[in-house]
Amino acid sequence: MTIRVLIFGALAREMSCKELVVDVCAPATVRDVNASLAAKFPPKAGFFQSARLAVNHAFATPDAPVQTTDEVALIELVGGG
Amino acid sequence: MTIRVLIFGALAREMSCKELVVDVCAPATVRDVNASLAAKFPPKAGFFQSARLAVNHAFATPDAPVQTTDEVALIELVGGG
Amino acid sequence: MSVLVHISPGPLSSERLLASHSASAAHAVGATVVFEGIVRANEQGRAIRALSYEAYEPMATNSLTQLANDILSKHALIAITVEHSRGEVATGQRSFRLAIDSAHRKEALAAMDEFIDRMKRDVPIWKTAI
Amino acid sequence: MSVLVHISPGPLSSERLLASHSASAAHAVGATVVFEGIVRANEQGRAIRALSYEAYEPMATNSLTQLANDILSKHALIAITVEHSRGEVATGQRSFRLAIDSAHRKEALAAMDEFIDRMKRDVPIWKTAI
Repeated sequence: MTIRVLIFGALAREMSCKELVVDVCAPATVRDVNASLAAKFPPKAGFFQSARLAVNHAFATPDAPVQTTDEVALIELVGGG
Repeated sequence: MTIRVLIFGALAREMSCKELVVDVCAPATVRDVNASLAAKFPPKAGFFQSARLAVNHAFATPDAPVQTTDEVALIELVGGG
Repeated sequence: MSVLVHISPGPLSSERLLASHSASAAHAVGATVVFEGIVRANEQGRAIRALSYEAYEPMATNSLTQLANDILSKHALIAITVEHSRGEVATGQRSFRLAIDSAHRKEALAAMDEFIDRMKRDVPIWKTAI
Repeated sequence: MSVLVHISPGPLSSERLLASHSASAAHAVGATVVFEGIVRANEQGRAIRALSYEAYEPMATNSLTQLANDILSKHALIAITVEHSRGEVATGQRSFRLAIDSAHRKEALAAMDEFIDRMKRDVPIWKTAI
């Protein structure tokens, strides 16, 4: 199934887009999404492997389930304020 | 010689006055003033022995000289603000 | 106990928003601490004209509200008001304000430091120098 | 670098006094922290109507000024403004305000905490509940 991952800030500028799309096998977890992102973008594999993901506006643990209808976002902060 | 020591706050209320007067032998130091206060008011001897004194609007060390023309003040604070 | 969170476009006004709290709570306030973050003319050594803030809504508002409630309980505070800009804020202008009402100073200062550290780590707002 | 100290009769106004500093210093301000001390309706468990503040002048102003200059240098701040009441201040009203302008937050918060601790220990101002 297809998962869309919203991205922001410097990452969105670097990737020249507002979301990344990955395919994962159902049933999928947050860990699977991280792994798919890492596999799809090898130069940034380490970053994507450990990047924090939010599901439906809340940070999710690696074991949390993800469905194609969920709003998934990659939240890497470098110091806001 | 006579040294006048200004007092404030709860101490002034307790002593029902705004200054204490002590006699010390010239040349005198801040330590001598503390000792004279302690001798003159035995119930509070411990307090006066170690009370902080300011001479001419600055805290003074025990060895600092004191003259009869100096403005001496006893500054014991319990938490202002 | 009261929390108010507000994310709004452009620079913050000079007047802080006030979280409502009961009259009895107001009588207990002994310390108010207000922190304002201002856009500096230099960002990491480079001269800038403005910062642009991107917030991921509604997660940004949700997580600021949760953070404020958490800090309020943990430090036994009376009220927290959080204001954050989105969009462009020129140098010299305010982009963030955190106001804490508390019975005592020490809790208010500790809460302020912890709030801002956790906000920078967990609240999805990004800034870009322009 | 700028310091302003002001001891005045009765409660402080809601508007803070502003220490003047140069335009170049103003551009470096990234954090402003304002602390206000407010007279609470209870002092050590006892209901009160007001606090009365007695300052030993000119030592109080001198020592606040020295303290502000010392904290300003130590924490590399941009400006400090200190306002303190003397005489009577009713419950719910402000008796003390400390405003710190700094490049960064951490110094400003550390400076604020240290300033107030040292003030309570060393600045000759006494309060009486009435």
